[in-house]
Formats: sequence, structure tokens, C-alpha cells
Amino acid sequence: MDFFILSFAVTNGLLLGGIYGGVALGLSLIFGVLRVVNFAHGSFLMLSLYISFWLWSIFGLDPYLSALINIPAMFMLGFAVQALIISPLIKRESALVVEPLSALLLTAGIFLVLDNAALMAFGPDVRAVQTSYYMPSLMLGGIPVNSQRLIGAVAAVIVAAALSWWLRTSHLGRSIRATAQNRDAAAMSGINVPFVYAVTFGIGCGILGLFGALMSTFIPISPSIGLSFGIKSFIVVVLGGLGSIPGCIIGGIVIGVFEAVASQFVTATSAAIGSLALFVLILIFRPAGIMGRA
Amino acid sequence: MTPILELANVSKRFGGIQAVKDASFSVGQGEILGLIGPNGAGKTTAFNMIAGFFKPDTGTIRLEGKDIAGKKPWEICEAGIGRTFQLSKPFGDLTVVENLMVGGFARNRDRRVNREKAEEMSAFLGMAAKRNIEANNLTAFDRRKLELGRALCTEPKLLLMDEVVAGATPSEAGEMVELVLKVRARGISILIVEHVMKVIMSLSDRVVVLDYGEMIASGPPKEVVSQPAVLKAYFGERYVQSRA
Amino acid sequence: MHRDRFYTKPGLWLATAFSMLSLGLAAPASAADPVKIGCALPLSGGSATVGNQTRVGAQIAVNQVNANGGIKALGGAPLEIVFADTQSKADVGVTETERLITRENVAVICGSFNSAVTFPATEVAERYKTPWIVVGAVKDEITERNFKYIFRINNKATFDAREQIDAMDLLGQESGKKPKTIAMLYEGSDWGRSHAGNVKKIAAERGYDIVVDEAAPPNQVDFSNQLLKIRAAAPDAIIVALYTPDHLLFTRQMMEQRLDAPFGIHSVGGGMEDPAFYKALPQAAVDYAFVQEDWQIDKIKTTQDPLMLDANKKMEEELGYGLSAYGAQGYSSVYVIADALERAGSADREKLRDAIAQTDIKDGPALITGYLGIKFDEQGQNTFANGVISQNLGGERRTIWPAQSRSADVKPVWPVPGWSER
Amino acid sequence: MNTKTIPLERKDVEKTTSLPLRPSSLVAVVVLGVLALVPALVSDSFFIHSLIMILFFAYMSTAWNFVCGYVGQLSLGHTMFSGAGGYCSVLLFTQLGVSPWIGMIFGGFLAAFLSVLIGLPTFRLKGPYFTLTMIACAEILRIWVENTNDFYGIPLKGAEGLVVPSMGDDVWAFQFTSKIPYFYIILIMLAVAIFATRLMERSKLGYCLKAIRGDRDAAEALGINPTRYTTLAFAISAFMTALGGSFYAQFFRYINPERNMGLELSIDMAVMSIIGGQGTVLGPLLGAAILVPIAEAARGTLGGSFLGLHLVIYGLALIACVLYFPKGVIHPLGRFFSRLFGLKETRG
Repeated sequence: MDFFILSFAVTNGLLLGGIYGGVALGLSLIFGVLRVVNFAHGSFLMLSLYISFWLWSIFGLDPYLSALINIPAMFMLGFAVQALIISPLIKRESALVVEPLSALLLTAGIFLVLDNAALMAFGPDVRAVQTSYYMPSLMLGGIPVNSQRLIGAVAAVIVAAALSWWLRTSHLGRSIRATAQNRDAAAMSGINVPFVYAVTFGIGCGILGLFGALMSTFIPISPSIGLSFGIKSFIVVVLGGLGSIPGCIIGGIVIGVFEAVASQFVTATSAAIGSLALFVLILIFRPAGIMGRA
Repeated sequence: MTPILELANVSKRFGGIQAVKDASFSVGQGEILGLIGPNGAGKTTAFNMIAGFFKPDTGTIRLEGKDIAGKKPWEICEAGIGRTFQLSKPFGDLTVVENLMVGGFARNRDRRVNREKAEEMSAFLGMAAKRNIEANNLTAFDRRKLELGRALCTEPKLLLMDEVVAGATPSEAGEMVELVLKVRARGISILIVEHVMKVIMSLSDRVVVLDYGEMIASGPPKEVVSQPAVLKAYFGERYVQSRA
Repeated sequence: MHRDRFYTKPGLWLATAFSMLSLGLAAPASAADPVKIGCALPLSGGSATVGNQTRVGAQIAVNQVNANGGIKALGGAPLEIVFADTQSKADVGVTETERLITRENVAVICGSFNSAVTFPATEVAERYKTPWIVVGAVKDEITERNFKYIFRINNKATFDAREQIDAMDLLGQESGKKPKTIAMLYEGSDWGRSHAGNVKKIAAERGYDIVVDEAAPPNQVDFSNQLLKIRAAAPDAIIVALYTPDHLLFTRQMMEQRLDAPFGIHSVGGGMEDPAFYKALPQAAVDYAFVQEDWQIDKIKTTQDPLMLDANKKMEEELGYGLSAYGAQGYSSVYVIADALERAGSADREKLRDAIAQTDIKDGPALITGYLGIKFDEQGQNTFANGVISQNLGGERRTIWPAQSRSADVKPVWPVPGWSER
Repeated sequence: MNTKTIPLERKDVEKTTSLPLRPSSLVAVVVLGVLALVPALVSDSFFIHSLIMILFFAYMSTAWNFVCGYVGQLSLGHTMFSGAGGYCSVLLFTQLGVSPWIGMIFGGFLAAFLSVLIGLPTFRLKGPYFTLTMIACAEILRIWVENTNDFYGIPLKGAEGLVVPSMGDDVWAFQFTSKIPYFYIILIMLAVAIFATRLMERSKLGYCLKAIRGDRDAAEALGINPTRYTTLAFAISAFMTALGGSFYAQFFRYINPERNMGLELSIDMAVMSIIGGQGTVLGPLLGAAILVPIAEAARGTLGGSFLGLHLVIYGLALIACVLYFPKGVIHPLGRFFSRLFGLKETRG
């Protein structure tokens, strides 16, 4: 394996890993605050990809510009899903033992509904956005770096940094963190917990809105695209530590680079088995993830 | 008379905190021993080491002469120690009788025998009328009694109780004290961790006082509570001086 | 274009539903009872795109037959097609086959694209002595079991692989230039793997070197790693067997990474025979690509047959793109059934089976797929089945293999220019 | 369950059993008994086939429920056991000529072994962590089988799947031309599984599992070693699931990794249990009896004009159940019937 190919692989891994991390941010945030594993995470990404696609296809709106509509739309969708569907569950269970499995089942139900409703509404055809302008690949020492992917990866880092900063400094951000630490204590100190939950879920989906817009420029869109990203996101989030924002980006990059380099030596299927096995081993031996405190 | 439970030089450290230091005390046959001390004194840690939830760093814990230090909770149960939890942990979607039966299965596989035993136990607890109610629908005090009964169904020689009357009304507390005495009358030794002094005073034959992980006093309750070291631990230096 | 589809599609669906309904209501009033045809297809799940195209193709053929007076030998009996969704699952396919035969009481079944479904489902049909026209499924063994009621119009899997290599050989003979090394990238389930296995065997016999042999689990989110591996091996040609979403992503990334293969991409259909594929990519990405498929892509350009032209138009109206290999195969199978019904003069399964076995079609809409004829051997395999290989030349896919189907104005580009020269 | 109004005198539990059987057992016996008569009354082949599918899913779901329902862990990887079982019995038959009747027992033990191997380290994981681990393990097995044509001389045949050669009517080869033998086989399998669940529920194992579900720490303090009991139950559940996998392989005479080791079948098993009532003896049967016909009806009547509709219905049913019937529809249904017949309901 010569150095050029290896550095090419690492570059690819970094780009892809950054995007994996960015997509997984919402999953991690929602888990960190609500303790809900959102099985429908990939489905929300699928929806946001379709939003950007239809905006482009019907109104000719540039996919990057469509983020301006996509993000608020996804935020509202997330807010509504939390407020209308998941919130009754949390309310019911607050009196008893919190049962994260019910939440998982609930989101699994949402996953089934969204994916198949998309199939009914949009049909099974694969779609793709084609921008009128052509974005050439940047050449980095002989390695072509795809601009759209680079934008996605950089955006992931920026969003993660901005999110951490916002959670630390803003009033609402602090409320979110307080709620994550102790729901009951937060409620007693005057925080509107259901609202915080809905906002958090909204933000988690809003981030997907951004990445839906960014990724629509280079990913073919079909109703079943969500699940593969959903599973990838689970791996990334577990690797980085459920609930950790920087861990999410690092987990994404670790998986991206691992798969890119490993698949140069073994087949891609073996690399896929490898990343699943890594996921299982981390859950067993270090459930807090590589970034979390064990 | 040989003690039923004997701790010798037991220590436990969490990171930088010495939770229990060189504790040595024993519970005699048929005795009710109160383990007291201010918050963070290491009572619960000591308790959990006996119950098998933590493994002591050093020292021995003997039940009727056999070392049980570091054994798993279910092995401790099998050895003959039952316990209750500070926050009661009933099996919410099982009925009272079913909860009690779980305890019985520790000694006996026969469902019929267990059910009968559980029915008797529910009567013993004064919960015969509620025996087919799901634990989720019980009052906090009933759950506490249920937990006691469940532990009794494992036929322990020694019962560990973590906070007997926490959150109970005075009349409930009285009922509980009576219940505990009835348990002792069955020949079961009891180790109690308790905050409420009145309960300790009326129940315990003897108390052991822990402070900052160390045992600072032991003896009959009336004697111990008047010792300056104990007062100091509970009320602080100034209080002791003012009384002196 | 997209906009049209977005608004018209639900309407069309409704219209289809109503027309089917009214057909059902009108049936008792007509002179002869309708002949029921079952059609088992993957209408949801991973292969839904394909199943849907086949469904539309078959429905168009049924509508045409009925519009032209139905089955004349049966007193103008109309055809009625009953669709069933296999979801690409063997058990669902078998259950639906059972339902079509015993509940819907269909005379004949066609379907069902996935080999994994067709294989066990045809066995049910054989047991019930109900004829089955295989559509799309290529697993060799389907027509190697000495079954009496199973017929296949299209290729076997091994034919597909052989034809791809044949085309390379032919172009090599014509130009004197030939690839030596081949990379294979295929989807990791049944179809891709079995194709790769066949290619490997035949390529070795003909003296080609397989330098990359890479399976990808379906629904990839990125192909950078596989592309890099191919770049490192620098093969002369790349054989690809991927379904639409993966094929799309692969092709796009190949363009973005400007990865050259002097003797081009050779796709065995999958994504590259799906019209949706071409709508989603810029022309530059698919220039010079070779596609092997069970349908002659420029048939519509060369044919004068009004029925075929009408079918292409109807398809365009309903789905937003013209006939595809999948649509054509669905269309063709209905005409094969109609032909057999005319000759059998009965909707009786036994008589129909005998008539299908004696099929000998030399022209007409059933040959929309570009075959020279349809005639079944004793195992039910169409002896005239052959794929057609096209090359994407200046935005049009033109047939280059077999040589006799190649138009005079078509000159294959071989070897293909690199990205820097385009 | 609504038992607050039960009279206060002792031993009334024994009194309610003045019926020869408890209500739920009575329901089970009646339902299974009526089903056993169906082939004598109905000769419609598709009807029998549909019933077989309902019974098959009910069986798989019952096997799933055996551990997951009672211990409160959500496994979405149970297909690895059905897949392993199916592959084992088919390969033993095609390669060594071992009767599938014996092969399926071997498959069961293989799956049980696999379950212990996977269960020991993973069963202490809680909630979603366990679920995700099980999905990952099943996916590893599926991807591995899909990409392995030959494993030390064992022809796994990768993604292509395995075909069971047809032998005509051969009891020894577990093959019948009529559907009725298959119907009775799966009916008996289901009856045994339900009986086993009932037995387990009333045994020490059942109480231990329910205690672990209720509170792990408390269970440990009552002398229950959670690892031992969950692993035991997991192994039994895997064994039963594997038998189901072998039945599938013999009934369709074809299995492939995508379907028999894939995520979807696992979701089916779990969702049917959950909607019917997990942790109850008859919940899975009820769930299958509700959901399988819905799926068939959606496919049959709409003929694919609304792609994926039945899965949307599944999803909505799941959401509604989690929100409004967290213990499954069997509970409100049971209450309704016990009121209807004036039966005093005892638990179970």
C-alpha cells in the first residue's frame, strides 16, 4: 500500500467521517437530554433530503439555499413529533420507572410510518439534485477533494462547536443542560421541561435539516436512504459516547477513517463487519464510548 | 454466644474518599443492632459490603464464622442474609403475593408451597387484604412492608434493613417498629441503618456509630448517645461544648 | 419535467385505479368473461422501482389488448391483470402466489423479478399446474428443474456474464485493442454475487485478469473507498452490477474523482437500465458507458410498430420516462400470454400451458425486448433470449452488441477517452 | 390488572380455579382446539396457507416473548437464531442426508450455543444498548453469510440462499405435498411453545425473570443470579426460534440470509409480541392474529397501488400501542371478556 493511496484513503475517511459525525449530532443531542434513542433518526434525514430535493425540483431553489427553509421546517417537525407523540409517553412514565425501551419502540413506529409514507408519497424512484453549476474538486497534492463533501465535513465541525458553545452560554442552552442532568431538579427550579424537550428534539432535527440540504447535492435520494445513515449514526454516537457533542464528530471521523483505510486492505464487506464488531465491543467493554468517562 | 455476623477491619475506598475505615463490629444471635452516623458516615457503604453489592478492599465479613466478603448479592442471600433497600424496589407489575413468592423461590422451587408461604407472609405483614394488588398501586409504606416481607421469604438468619421508617407517618412508624420486633421474635437477627433516633432508641439492643468511615462508639443506645464523640459527630463541636 | 410528475402522478394513480374498477364492474356485461392474469412483483421494499416499472409495462399491454378487442379466440374476452406485492420476500411471494392461484383463480402468472422470490414461488405454481412466465429473474436453476409449467423469456444469469465478455471480445476484434485487467464491483446480495461468480469464471477462460473483486452491501452511503481501491489497481475495464441507488452514487463519485478506465464501465443493468438513473445524473457522468440488458434500448427509435410506440408514450405519461428493460419485459410477457390464449382458445390452465410451450413468436409487440424470437425449450427457457449491449454515445444509448442489431450509423467508441480528454 | 375488588377471604385464588382451567389456559385450549379442526372443515388451500403463516409468526413471536417479554429486554436480533437453525438443518440434510427432524434439533442447539456466546457479555447491557448490540450481532452474521460461499467446505452459498431439494411426500425428509401436515406441525409447535411459556411463567424461572425485569438489584438481593436465569431463558428462546427457522426452511424449501437473518423478521417478531402483549402467554398469538391478516389484506385488496401501506399501518399500530396499551391489547381485551363472562380474573 503506497503512501499516496493511504493518504487518499485518510482524506476520504476524514471527509466522510465528518459528515457521519454531523448527521449523528442530533441523535446524540436528543439522547443526551431526553434519554431517548431515536430509531427514526435516519428517517428524519431522509425527509430533509426530500425537502431539499422538492424545493429544487419544483421551485428551482439551490440546494444550499434550501437550508434556509429546510432547517426551520425540520425544527418544527421535530418539535411537533416530540410535543405530540413522545411527550405523552414521558409524562406517563415520569411517575413510574423511566422505560427507555418504550421510547425506542415509539421511534421505531415513527421510523416505519415515515419511511413507508415517503414510499407511498414519492414512489420508489431514486432522485438526485443536479445543480446547474459544476463544483470542481479541489486538488490537494494530487488528491481530488470533493467540494460538496468538504463543505459537509467542515459544516459538521462548525455546527458541533457552535452547538457546544450555545449550550454553554445561552439561557436556553443552560436550561437544556440542566434538564439533561436532572429532569426533576430542573423542573423544580422553574424550567419548562416539556418545552425544553421539544426544543431539543427540534434542534436535533434542525441539524438534520442543514445536513439534508448539504448532502442533497451529492447523495441519491430514495425512501430507504434513511436506515443506512441511521445505523451509521448509532455506531458513531456509541463510539463517541452517547450524548457527547465533540465525541460525535470524533466518533464519526474514527469510523470514517477506519472504514476507508480498512477497506484498502480487506473487502468493503469485511470492513462493514469490522465496524459493527467494533460497535459491539465498545458497547460491551466501554459503554461510555471512547470520549466519555467510563 | 458467637455472633451471627462479624466484621473485622473492613475498609473501602472510592477514589480519594475513604468510605469505611477499619470497621469492626458484630451482630449477636437474635440481636437488633443499629448502625448510625451522620450523612456520609459510611453506613450505606458498610451495609452494601455486607449485602454483597461492594467488595471490601480489606478485612473480613463472617456470617456464622464463614467469610462472605466479596461474594455476589445472590450468594449472600443464599448464605442467609436478607435485605431491604433505602428506596423500596418492589416488582411493580407483580402482585403482593407474587412479589413475596419471588423471595420464596430462593429456598424452594415448589410454586404451591411458595404461594402458601407468601399468603402467610402477607397476613404476617397485615396485608392479606391487599395481597392481589399490583405493587405499583400500593402506598409507599405498604411497599416498604412488602419489601421487608419479600426479604423474610428468603428465610434469612440475618436481616439488613436500610432505613426502616423513612417517609412514614408516626402511626405507620409505630406499626413498622412492632413488625420488626415480631421479626426478631421469630429468631432473626437484624442490622438496621436508620436516621430517626427515636426508632433506633426503641428498637436497637445495641448501636454502632460511624463517622467519616470510622467507628467512634458502640454500646447500648442510651449510653452511646450521651458520649461526646457521638454528639460531636451529630451536632458539631460547638453543641458539645455548650452542653459541657 | 419533475414538476409535471409531482402533480400528475397521484392523479394518474387514481385514474388507473378507477379504470381498473370500472373494468371490473363492466366485466359481467361484456360478451365473455375476462381472463385473469396474476402478476407478482416487488412493489414495496428494495426492488420497488423495478417492480413498479414492470407493473406499468404489463398494465399498458393489457390495456392495449383489451382496446384492440380482447382475446378473439375467446369471443373478445378482455384480460384482467391482478397485481400482487411480493415485497422481495420469498415467503410473501409464495403466499401471494397461493392467493393468486386459489383465490383470484388466475389462468396464468407472470413475475417476479427477484430470483430469491421467483425460485420458491414458481414451485408453488408448478404444484398447482399453473403456468408461470418468469419476468426478470435470471437465476439459472429456475429453468433447470424439469418443471412443466415454468417458462422464461429473458436471459439466464450465465448468459448475461458471457455476453459482457463477448462484447469485449467483439470490440477487441474490431479494433485490435482489448482490456487485459478487469475490476468487478457488485452488490453483495444474490444477483450481484452470482453475476460476479459467472464473470469470474468466463473471464478466466478468455484470458482476462480480475484485479479487483469487491462486493458492496446494498444502500451504501459512499463509494470513495471502493473507488480508491480500483484506482490503486488501475484496471482497464470495470464491470459493475449495482442497483439504482448504489449505481447512481458510484457513477457520480467516479466522475467527481475523475477515475479513468481506458475500456470503460460495463454495467450489467441494475441501475443503468433504470430510466430514473439517467434523470438523476449529468450526461458527462454516463458518457461511453456500456450497459448489458434484456432489452434493446434503441428499439423504440428503429421500430415502426404503433403498439410499441404507443406503449412508450403511455409509459412516459405515467412514470415520466419511456420504456425501460423492466417495463418492456412486463409488456412482453402479457403479449406472450395473449398469443398463447389465442392459440389455446381457452383459459384452462392445462391448455394454456400447452399453448405457451408451443409458442413461436417471430414478430409483433412481444419482441419489444429486442429478441429475434420467442420459443421455449423443454425446460421452458426461451432459446432466443439474448441481452443487448449498448453504449452511451452523445446522450443516446445505442446498441453495439450483438453486431447484427447494431445500426449502421453507430460507431462504438473503444477505448473510451479519459476524463481529461472529454 | 383490575383486581382491587377481589373479596377478602383467603384462598380465593384456589376458588377461581373451580373451573377446570384458568381463564387464559381455557382460551388457549379452545383456540388451539378450534384451529386443529379447521382442516376438517375448510378445504380452501389459501386459507390454510394463510393460517400457517399466522401460526408461524405467532410461534416466532412466542419464542421471542419467552425471554424478551418476560425479562423486559428488546432483542431485534432474534433472526440470527432462526437463520442459524434453518441453515443448520438444511445443510445437514443436503450435505449429510440427516433428516430435518433431527437437523432442526441440532439447529436448536447451535442457536442456543450462539445465544449463550452472545448473551453472556451482552445481557447486562440495559435497554437501548442491548437492542443495538443485538441488531449489530445479527447484521454481522447476515453480512458474513451473504459474503461467504464456502466455509471450510460447508457450502453456505452466500446471498444466493439454500434450496431444499424436493423429495415429494416424505415424512422423514419433512416434506409434504399437502399443506395440512405443515399446518399441524406448526400448530403443535405453537401449542408446545405456549405450554412451555405457561410452564415457565409459573415456575421459578418465570418469577426470576419477572423479578429481573422489575428491578435487577432487588432480584439479586433475593438470591437471583440474573446472568444465570436470563442466559438460560435466552438459550431456550433461541432454541425455539431456531426450530421456527427450520420450519420456514422446510415449508418454503428455500432460505436466504436477507430474509431469514435480516432485521425485518426480527422487527416482526418483536412488534407482534408488543402489540399483542409481551410478557403474557397469549399476547404473541393475539399480535400475530391481528397483524398478519392486516398485512395480507393491505397487500391483497390494494394490490400494490399504495406501496408500503401495510407497514405504515404497522407503524401506527405500534405507536398507538406504546402510547395507549403499553402492556398490549390483550389486557383491555382480557378485562372486557372477563367482565362479559363474569369471570373473576386471576393473573397470568
